[in-house]
Amino acid sequence: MTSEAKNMNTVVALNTALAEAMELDSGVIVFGEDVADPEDGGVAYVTKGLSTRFGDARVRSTPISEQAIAGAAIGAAMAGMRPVAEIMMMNFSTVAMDMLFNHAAKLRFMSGGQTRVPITIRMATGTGLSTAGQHADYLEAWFAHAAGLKVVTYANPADAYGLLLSCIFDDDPCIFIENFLSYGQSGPAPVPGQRVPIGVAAVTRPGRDVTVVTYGPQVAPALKVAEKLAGEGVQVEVIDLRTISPWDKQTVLASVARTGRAVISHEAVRAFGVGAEIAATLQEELWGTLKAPVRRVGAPSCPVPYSRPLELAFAPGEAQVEAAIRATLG
Amino acid sequence: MTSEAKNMNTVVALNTALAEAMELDSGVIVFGEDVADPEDGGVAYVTKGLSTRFGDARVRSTPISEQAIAGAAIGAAMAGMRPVAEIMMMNFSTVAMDMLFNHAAKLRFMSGGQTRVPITIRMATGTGLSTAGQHADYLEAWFAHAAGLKVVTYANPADAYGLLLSCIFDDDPCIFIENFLSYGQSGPAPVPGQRVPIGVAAVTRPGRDVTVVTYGPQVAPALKVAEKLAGEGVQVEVIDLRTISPWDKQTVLASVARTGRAVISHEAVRAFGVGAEIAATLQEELWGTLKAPVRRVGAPSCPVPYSRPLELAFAPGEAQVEAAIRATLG
Amino acid sequence: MHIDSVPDRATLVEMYRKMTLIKQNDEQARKVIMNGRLPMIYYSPRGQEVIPSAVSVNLTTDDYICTIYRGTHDMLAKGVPLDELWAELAGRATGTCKGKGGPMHITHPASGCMLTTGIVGSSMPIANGLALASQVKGDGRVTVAYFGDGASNIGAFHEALNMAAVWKLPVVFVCQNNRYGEHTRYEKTTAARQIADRAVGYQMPGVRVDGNDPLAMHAAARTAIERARAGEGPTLIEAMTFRFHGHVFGDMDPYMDKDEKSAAMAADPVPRYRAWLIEQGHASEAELADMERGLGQQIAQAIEKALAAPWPDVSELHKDVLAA
Amino acid sequence: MHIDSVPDRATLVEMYRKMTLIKQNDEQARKVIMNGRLPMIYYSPRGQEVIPSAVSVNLTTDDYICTIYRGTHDMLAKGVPLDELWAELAGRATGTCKGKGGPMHITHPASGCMLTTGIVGSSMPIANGLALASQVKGDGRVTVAYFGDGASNIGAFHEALNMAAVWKLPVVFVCQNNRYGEHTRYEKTTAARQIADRAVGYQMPGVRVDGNDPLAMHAAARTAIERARAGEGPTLIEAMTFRFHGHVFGDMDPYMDKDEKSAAMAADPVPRYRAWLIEQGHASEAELADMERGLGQQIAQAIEKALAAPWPDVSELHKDVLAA
Ligand SMILES: Cc1ncc(C[n+]2csc(CCOP(=O)(O)OP(=O)(O)O)c2C)c(N)n1
Ligand SMILES: Cc1ncc(C[n+]2csc(CCOP(=O)(O)OP(=O)(O)O)c2C)c(N)n1
Ligand SMILES: [Mg+2]
Ligand SMILES: [Mg+2]
Repeated sequence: MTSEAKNMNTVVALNTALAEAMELDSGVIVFGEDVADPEDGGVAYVTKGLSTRFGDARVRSTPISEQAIAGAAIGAAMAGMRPVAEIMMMNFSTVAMDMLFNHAAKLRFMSGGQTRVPITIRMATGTGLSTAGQHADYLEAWFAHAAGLKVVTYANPADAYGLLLSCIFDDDPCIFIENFLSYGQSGPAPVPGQRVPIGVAAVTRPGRDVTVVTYGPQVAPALKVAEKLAGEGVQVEVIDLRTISPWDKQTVLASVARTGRAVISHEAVRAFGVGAEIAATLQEELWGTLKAPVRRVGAPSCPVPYSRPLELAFAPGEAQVEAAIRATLG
Repeated sequence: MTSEAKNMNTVVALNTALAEAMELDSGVIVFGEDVADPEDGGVAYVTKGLSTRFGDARVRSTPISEQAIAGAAIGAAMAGMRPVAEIMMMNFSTVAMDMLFNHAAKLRFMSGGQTRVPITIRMATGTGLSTAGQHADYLEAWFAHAAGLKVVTYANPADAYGLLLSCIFDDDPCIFIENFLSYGQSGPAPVPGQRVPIGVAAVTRPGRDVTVVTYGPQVAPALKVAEKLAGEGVQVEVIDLRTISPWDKQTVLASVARTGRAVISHEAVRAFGVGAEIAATLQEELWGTLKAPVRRVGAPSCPVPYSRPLELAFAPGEAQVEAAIRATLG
Repeated sequence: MHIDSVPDRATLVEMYRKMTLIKQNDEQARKVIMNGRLPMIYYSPRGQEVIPSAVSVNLTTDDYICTIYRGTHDMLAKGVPLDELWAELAGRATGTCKGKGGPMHITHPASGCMLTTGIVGSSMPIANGLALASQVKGDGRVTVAYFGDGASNIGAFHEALNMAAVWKLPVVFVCQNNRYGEHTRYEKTTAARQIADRAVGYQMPGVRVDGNDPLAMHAAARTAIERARAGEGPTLIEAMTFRFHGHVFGDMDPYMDKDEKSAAMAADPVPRYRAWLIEQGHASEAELADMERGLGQQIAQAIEKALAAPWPDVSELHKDVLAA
Repeated sequence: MHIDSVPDRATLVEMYRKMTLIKQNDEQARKVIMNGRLPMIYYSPRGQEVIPSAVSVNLTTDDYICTIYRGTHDMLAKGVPLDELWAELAGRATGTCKGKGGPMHITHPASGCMLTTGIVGSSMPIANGLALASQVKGDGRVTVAYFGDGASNIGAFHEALNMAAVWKLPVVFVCQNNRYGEHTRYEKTTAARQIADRAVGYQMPGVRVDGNDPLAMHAAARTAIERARAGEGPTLIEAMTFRFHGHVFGDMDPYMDKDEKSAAMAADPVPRYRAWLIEQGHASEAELADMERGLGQQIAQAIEKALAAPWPDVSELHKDVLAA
């Protein structure tokens, strides 16, 4: 079993979570474009082997029809199943946005709790592959603004595994955000069956001087910067949010209450991004405790560019996080 | 001419702006569901008379096909026209979100400036009519997070007229947000031809103690509260943003720099809303100047409810704004 | 008329009961709005009574339907109870959805009414999901997706019908062609000669039927539902009918052809069917009059109960958003 | 083959020139990626050369096209210049889009290439808009929307074709059926007997044609384009072809039927057409060899120029987002 290996890459971790979920509950079904084995188990192989193992009824390659994919997941969930639907890339979720926003997020409330939509919608995104303007956007802020949805992402294979399992068995619609570059990245293998709770952040590195709140692909650069600044005697606490909505206010507030300084970092466009909500909350709840304004790191207000130097300048990284940290240290 | 009347309601103001724009520029075309006169000039009569006056070629009722409506606007704009497309209600814009986000917002950038998309997408929304969960959401935060779009709304008929004209003749894609309840509301008639610039907020009421930053249907309650508090000697400055993106930082920062206190109010869900961006910006840029944490007023994190008492409790109003102001006054 | 397919007496009378329930419910609904007792956004199904009545007698309680804002006829025909329905219309805590959904989002799983959507076209992709669950579980259920003529021009229609056909889902797509999408005549925005023709693009049966003819509608529905239940896949039914009133209450429909409208109303399918039932000896005048009186009283009582029912507590805003 | 519709010699040779340009461009593109000189995301159009070549000889420079990520064949056939194209593929400041759009978003209005989209199905609604502008202005232009077989299952296809038909827009929908959508065989996800059948749902002509037969493709395109230009409305052309390589560069296509693929490659339409041209006396071996050599050199030079061209300045991030 791959899951017993010392190390595991993210594709295997996600694939293992899906297989275990399908093993545990016959209500778990998986569908999306190219996900079945005759179609090579998905463009990133996250679903490889599932259709062979669990059959064509439970694992289906779909037409290129994101509205129908999302609708099929919603309806099946209302009938008691736990569908895991793949909408390949986050930008394509805009095609299914009516289904996700007007329906998945709201049916529980609008029905007075009579119907529930326990779906997991997997979607990948992120810069770094020169896929340019329509394949790399981070839209987590949109989903977080939509009451009724949970928004989850990971920064290592073990969390990818544990969070995906939690989303699948969660009774609410979960937007599970994968990072395309992360697929090939390896890390300590998850403990089989060990789920990571939704709504709980991880203090990835403790520190007393400043708190960096981040998630997904921005966790690694934050840790690198923390390491570097440690050399200067600056102790940076790095919090991996893991769940973007509902976010772990308690952990974040406790940390910033101690450090008095905060930087929020994400790959999404900075303006009107998730960082704004966290910064606004911190200044309101920790008024008087903050030693410096909360800084936000995010992409500039432009579409994702193609040209390599532009793409590198677009996505925030160590330099931006370090600059923001130094700014808070004044 | 209605436009010379002392008072004018919003429907007439918008209708007048459309007619004048079509008169000025043959490239201005109008389409959307039911907008032509055989279809009664639109469900709210905003486009009434236009097809009769300017012909069926330039004013068209469309199939119920928001993706095709948005796409037709985008393509026609790329070919040099200035389409004004109606997507009746803001919630329906989710059906056309790929066209608006992946295309309208990005084509100028992705083409290196070779193509431009001077479209105006009109959409109405807002609580107050008991239309419940799928007809009253405010999604301006989504559009503001999308680089390449301009997001505009109004709080009185004259601004509705002047801003709509500016959007139509602006060279970028503009999301023009109308409030359903505002249609019947009257106010001083606009000065014919007088456009209201995009990106410029209005200080609707000057005051020295606290600044309320708001827009659309939240301006009126803010003014009422300001009036009330004036009786207690508290001078509230009310800023009507008018353009949500790009927002008028200069005016807002100047005001809050003076008052040292700020409340941001909108009907959209508070979490991850526009208020977060403004609050985050204020605490960062006015650190040391702020006398109290920036407070945010917005809807709770739930879908828009149907039942009257719930709908009334959902949409923020005078009570919430007053409470927030008092909180900042400590 | 398909003599071979004439249903038994009980079924024939049950169809009439449903039609009458819908018709009277609509009449009382428009009255309570008109006289100001219950202001609400209301999309009258008057004139379209036959369609869901003929469909529903071919369904079990367990079968699912997904309907739209103009859906009280579909709901009542499927068995959504009057008391909870009216309490929901009135926004009361005793409503199907605790007053949180309202007219456009009535939901009542106990009677198989799984979804009422206010978004044109969205009943179809979700109906597919319900049917997909039935197919995977093998529970034998059939799902009916109701939608209008205008909805046949939106992308969701296309995606849903294609997927349903590819997967042979046990779903029936019932397009209620009432000739108008809001203020727009359907021919003006629909390029198909008839909406049923679009089934060709999905290799599924596509039938246009007189949706105001109870027997024809019953036969078409039965065939499609049996086909779905047998695992042979979806059917597109275009049921021709006519919207007696404006799009939404308050719309005085100046855009409608007056002669066509009055002709359609003169051919009201409900009294027409009533006369046929009596003339054919399927029911007696007295029996039907009795039924009508009874239904009228049930509706009136449901309305009174609803208007006297408690409002939901404001704390409901924070409930049912996420799983507790 | 439609003898009546055989184009003149110049046209026949021009079609071959375009096909050869596309074929050689693809071969050199895969080489520069393979040898690591230019890593990029690349969707090979190899095998689909005939379609845009036969379409484009029926278009003027002013006519518009909207294409997709798999679109270098469509772009080159329409006249996008090699130098700017390659500079864009290389992400350089001298590219069509200053390096900001890249392979999936090549745009070159000067040659009528108005849009390249990376979103399946989205070329169609936008093509309608270009055609709408032409209709309103009466500029006589025709717009061609290119898309794939898989795109015929997405909602935008349905909405766009219906609107184009309702408004009789001067647009031609060219579906390049290369048998696969990414890794998925099109029959597996497409319920239509043939995609052309879907035209029935819009009462527009729907023709399936051998997209690898230059004369048949030319005739079908000419008819549709003339129809559009005459104001008679849109046409759906399903051009049957075959994708010689994996979906995207690097995809080793284990999911493809090897025999079918090698058979298709053995029937390579480009050399086949070349032989026909010579055999029919439309061109001489020497003439074509000359042309091929010339094109190969132009492509090679464009690549070298592109790789030597300057990168865009980082300040470009803040330009072209909004009007200056
Ligand atoms: C996606 C979307 N677009 C537009 C609307 C506004 N709208 C509500 S009902 C309606 C007409 C629908 O017509 P049809 O499908 O024929 O159904 P009917 O109302 O006639 O029963 C429209 C355009 C909507 N609710 N959803
Ligand atoms: C809306 C959307 N969904 C999914 C994708 C991912 N995707 C890119 S190409 C492709 C296959 C398209 O197949 P087809 O339309 O036949 O065109 P082809 O690539 O064969 O030319 C898919 C699914 C996308 N780009 N956009
Ligand atoms: Mg209708
Ligand atoms: Mg294909």
